[in-house]
Amino acid sequence: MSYDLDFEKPLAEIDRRIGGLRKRGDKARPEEVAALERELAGATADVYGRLTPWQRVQVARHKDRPYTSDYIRFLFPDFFEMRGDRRFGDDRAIIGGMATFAGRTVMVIGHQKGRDTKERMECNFGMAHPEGYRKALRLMQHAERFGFPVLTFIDTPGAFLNLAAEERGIAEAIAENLQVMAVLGVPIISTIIGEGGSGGALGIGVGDRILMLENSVYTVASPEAAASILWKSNDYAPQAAEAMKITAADLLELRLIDRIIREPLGGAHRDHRATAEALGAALSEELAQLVALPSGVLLDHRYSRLRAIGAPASVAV
Amino acid sequence: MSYDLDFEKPLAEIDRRIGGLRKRGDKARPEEVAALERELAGATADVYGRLTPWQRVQVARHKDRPYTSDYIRFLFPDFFEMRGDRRFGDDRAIIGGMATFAGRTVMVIGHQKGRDTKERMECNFGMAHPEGYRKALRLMQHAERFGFPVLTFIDTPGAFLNLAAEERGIAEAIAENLQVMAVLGVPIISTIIGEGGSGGALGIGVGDRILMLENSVYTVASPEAAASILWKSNDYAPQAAEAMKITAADLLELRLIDRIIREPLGGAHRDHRATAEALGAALSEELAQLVALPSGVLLDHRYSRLRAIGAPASVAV
Amino acid sequence: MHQPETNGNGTFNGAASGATKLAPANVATRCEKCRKMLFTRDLEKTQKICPECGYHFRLTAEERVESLVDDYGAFQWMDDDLRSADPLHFSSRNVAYAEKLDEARAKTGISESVIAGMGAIGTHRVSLAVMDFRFIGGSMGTVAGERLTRAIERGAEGRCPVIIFSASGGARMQESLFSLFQMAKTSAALTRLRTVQQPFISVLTDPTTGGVTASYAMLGDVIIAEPGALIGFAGPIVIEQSIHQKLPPDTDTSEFALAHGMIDMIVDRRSMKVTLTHLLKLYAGKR
Amino acid sequence: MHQPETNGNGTFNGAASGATKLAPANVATRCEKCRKMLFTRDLEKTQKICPECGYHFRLTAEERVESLVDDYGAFQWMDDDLRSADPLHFSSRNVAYAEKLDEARAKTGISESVIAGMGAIGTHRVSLAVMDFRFIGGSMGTVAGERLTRAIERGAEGRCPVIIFSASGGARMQESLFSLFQMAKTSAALTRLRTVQQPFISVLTDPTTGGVTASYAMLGDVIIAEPGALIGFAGPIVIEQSIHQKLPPDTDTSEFALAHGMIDMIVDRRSMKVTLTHLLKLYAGKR
Ligand SMILES: [Zn+2]
Ligand SMILES: [Zn+2]
Repeated sequence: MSYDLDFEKPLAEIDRRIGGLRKRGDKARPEEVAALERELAGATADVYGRLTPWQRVQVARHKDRPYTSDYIRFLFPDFFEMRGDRRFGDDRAIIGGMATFAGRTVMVIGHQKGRDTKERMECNFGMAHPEGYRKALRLMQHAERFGFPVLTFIDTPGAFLNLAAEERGIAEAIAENLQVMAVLGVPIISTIIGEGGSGGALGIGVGDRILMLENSVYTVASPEAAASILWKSNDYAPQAAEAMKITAADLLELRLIDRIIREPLGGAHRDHRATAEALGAALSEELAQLVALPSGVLLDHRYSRLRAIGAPASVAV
Repeated sequence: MSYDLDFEKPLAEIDRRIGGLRKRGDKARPEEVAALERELAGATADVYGRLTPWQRVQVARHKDRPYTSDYIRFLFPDFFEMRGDRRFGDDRAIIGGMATFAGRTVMVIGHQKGRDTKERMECNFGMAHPEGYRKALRLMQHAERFGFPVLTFIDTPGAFLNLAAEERGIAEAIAENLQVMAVLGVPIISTIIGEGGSGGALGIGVGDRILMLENSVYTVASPEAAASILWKSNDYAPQAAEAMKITAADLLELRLIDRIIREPLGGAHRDHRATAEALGAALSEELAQLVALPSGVLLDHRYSRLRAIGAPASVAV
Repeated sequence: MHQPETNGNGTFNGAASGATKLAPANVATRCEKCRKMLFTRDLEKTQKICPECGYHFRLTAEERVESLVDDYGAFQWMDDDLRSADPLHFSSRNVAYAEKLDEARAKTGISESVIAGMGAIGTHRVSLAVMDFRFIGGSMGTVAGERLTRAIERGAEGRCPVIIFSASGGARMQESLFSLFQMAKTSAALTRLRTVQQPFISVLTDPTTGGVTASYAMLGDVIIAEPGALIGFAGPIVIEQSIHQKLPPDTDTSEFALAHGMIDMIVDRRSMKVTLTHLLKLYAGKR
Repeated sequence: MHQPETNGNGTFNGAASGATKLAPANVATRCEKCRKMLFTRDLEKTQKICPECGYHFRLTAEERVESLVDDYGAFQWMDDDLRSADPLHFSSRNVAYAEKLDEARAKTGISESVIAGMGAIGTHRVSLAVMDFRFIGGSMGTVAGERLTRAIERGAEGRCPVIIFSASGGARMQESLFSLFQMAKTSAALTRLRTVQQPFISVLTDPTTGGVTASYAMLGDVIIAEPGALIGFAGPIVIEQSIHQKLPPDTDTSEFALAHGMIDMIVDRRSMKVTLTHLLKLYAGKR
């Protein structure tokens, strides 16, 4: 796997040197390779240890980052995909279905960006139409009917913005999900695995627990969009990313999320399996806590949590 | 109002003579006019007293027959129309909304065929698309939430059969209504006011009471379609209409409906107001009985009624 | 015992018990799709799927049951005693409906367009009902409606999943409004199943149209279709006649239904049992 | 008391109490739609509707309340003490968000983008909340979200209908994810109202876009819009930029929303009070 992000240039350089040594085959001195590999690991830890928010946006959007389908492959081997909203279509930007996880049946729902060009087109780069949110709604209501916990995986630049989406009520579709998820009678755990883009993310993101992968981001508007409005130019996206507090660490500190899942050295895209295992372990722990709660308590907690978000200050008037 | 149905020719002839007399103005002898009018009334009572099923189909489809909008005008003067399925569109072939009736708020939902050419096009001749049934579903669920009884008015040749309807799931839309209506927690009274055409009628037709106007018909398939399949020719539509037992009288005898509402002399189209008043009186009576039932009893009765339809015979095997 | 009318001399997929209507093993059939000539003995090996193009020939209801259950001999047939009361004393073209029913029974060896019972699929006990298109076009009248309703009720009462394989042209005209109202009855019955957290798995096979699609068949918790099946409310021929509109060739197929979000999955018949077993295992999972 | 920042010297529709920001009576304004020059005194008479073409100028939140309630003086303002805690200590281009809030308060005379309270419409007691687009684009941050939530809760607790007039560009970026989550919070609050059989009447005015449409505003039991209002998730300009697609001129208007089944009715402002009264009467009807 190459190092192709801007801030990875020093890593790419070391990697190139390792590659050069390896090409020499038997003539390469193993100590030399090992030393360079240690250097690369150290440099990677260093670079990734102090990523700026804008750099994390690049990692969160990395073309090799694990997607929902990758987590399904590693964590839900008996996944049974359920398709369609029973109304209009089957949106490939949101996939979902039943699977066994930690000894019980769960409902898995997540955005899917698509890996190669063909899949990206099919999935519309993870930007869902109304029918995607309505499929998710159907699956969540199905899960409620059968008592299956819901695990959602969020990875979208946002809901799709085109005429067709407006015509079929993208706003209504997201709104209805927010309302239904607020009182859905089964545990819901939402994990931001890459980009948590605005209403399109929230549309499957109301949960009893909100987890974030270490290098994922969660935004009310993309840094580029925020920059163009508040800084009057896209060029200020790094500043916007900084000011908006979009990283997992910031959001945990602000108590808007519950837990951060550490990624392998150099980011989730360097080791899908290890990332999935870490995520799986976290989900398993959180799920065990939630299924132990009586349904009434679960829903009271969920409501209180939503109710308490962003309590304003009171002034004398 | 003219007499333009085939079997009304004798009536048309008398009517023409009355018209002729009247044209003479003051020169017309009042006794002569009165005598002819008595003759017309007698002949009308005679003709309408022994309509064949196929003739009733003609009356049920009469272009001047009162439509849902006419009943709304007479029976629900404070009707508040609610539009749209919140998903795709606002189907004008099914209209609905809240209104005050018999001292309480009710939800009114009905097919609308359209009177003039423009309205007929808008309403698609009363043939609804999936969004019409989904609007009806939304309104019924709204009624349930607020405890408003539901009154439906059925008048459709059937659900619309085109590519768009199939694409958006006309079958699913009707099916979901059948399921939801079976357990909707408020009284439902369905009245066939004209044509009860197959699944398109049933899609808003599951109720605690099923009423029919005297000259309305309720069919599993149009007589023409049934004739073309079972008699191998449309020409046998009168025979099919006869064999299929589609009239209010037949269906009451078969205990598939609960009540017949008598129409004014010469059919509902001759006096919209009187028809509406008769219908209103019947609805008011039935509603008073239903609202007196505890919700559990209401739903048990509704289920038992559905469950009992068409019990087959048992044979020794 | 089930199916007194069955002549019992057919064979299917090598099983000894029988009620199927395949032609003798050395007779050839033309594939509806690729037009190749195929030998019955070859079709038997593939569960009546064309080895050349994958076309799924229609199965009889009994072939279907046999292809699914763990032990066909142990399958408990239910409600086989039900017969239409012919509530309208219907006849058309001087042929009584009662005669048509006799004919259909003789032709198919089964007693109505739906047969049903209790059995095991992948060790999971299920209430299973299957339609047979050969029986008056798989039409749903009072007997079909009652058998389907009872199959659903067995699921609700016995707390087990319900699986229905549909193959139907729609409501049976000879029972008129009694048939139409079976749509409401079967859909209502499903509400009882929902209260016990047991699934209804609806499988649509060629063809599934009309009143059946507009009722229980589209209300599956999961809806599966066989490849290439005709699925729709009206069906393309009716639509073309009704609105004089030429339709794209795949209109109202399984693939069309999947693309338009109406079904969850298209499953090759040879994978049907393993797919259902997979689903049954998931629904049986800890809550 | 309400609105300490209000300068109190405006007039609206002849009422004595004031907080409105109309230009002096003899000043002219150009109609956004028909481009005619109109005198403020004429607009006052028509509730800011162009007498030439019916264009609905935007109302301030206080003008809106005044146009609806039976007795403006008796309207009980609520939650006016709430202020953003500026949880991110946000600033952009060296301007602190806190300063922007001060500016907006000074400019509009109200304390946030939503004002709310309890009053009577056609003698029906209601919980009313109104957005003001002048206040940072009517954006929904923590204060707006909290005031809307409390307005909904007052309906649930006091068992009265809730009416919200929206006018918003969406979530407030300066409060970032706190703003986004107000969508979930307001939508969740509405579930409490549902349990007491009280309606939420959502009225969309120009413009209602972004996070507001994708949450409570589209969850009305009845949804009404003023004519010609911009209504949509993204809005046509964003869509055109995003997908380089030229849109039909009426995209994302009230009329577009009605045609696509998203709202129940378009109501001229001059009929708004009578329409709401009609609805309130129906919801108050015997169950
Ligand atoms: Zn073939
Ligand atoms: Zn103007």
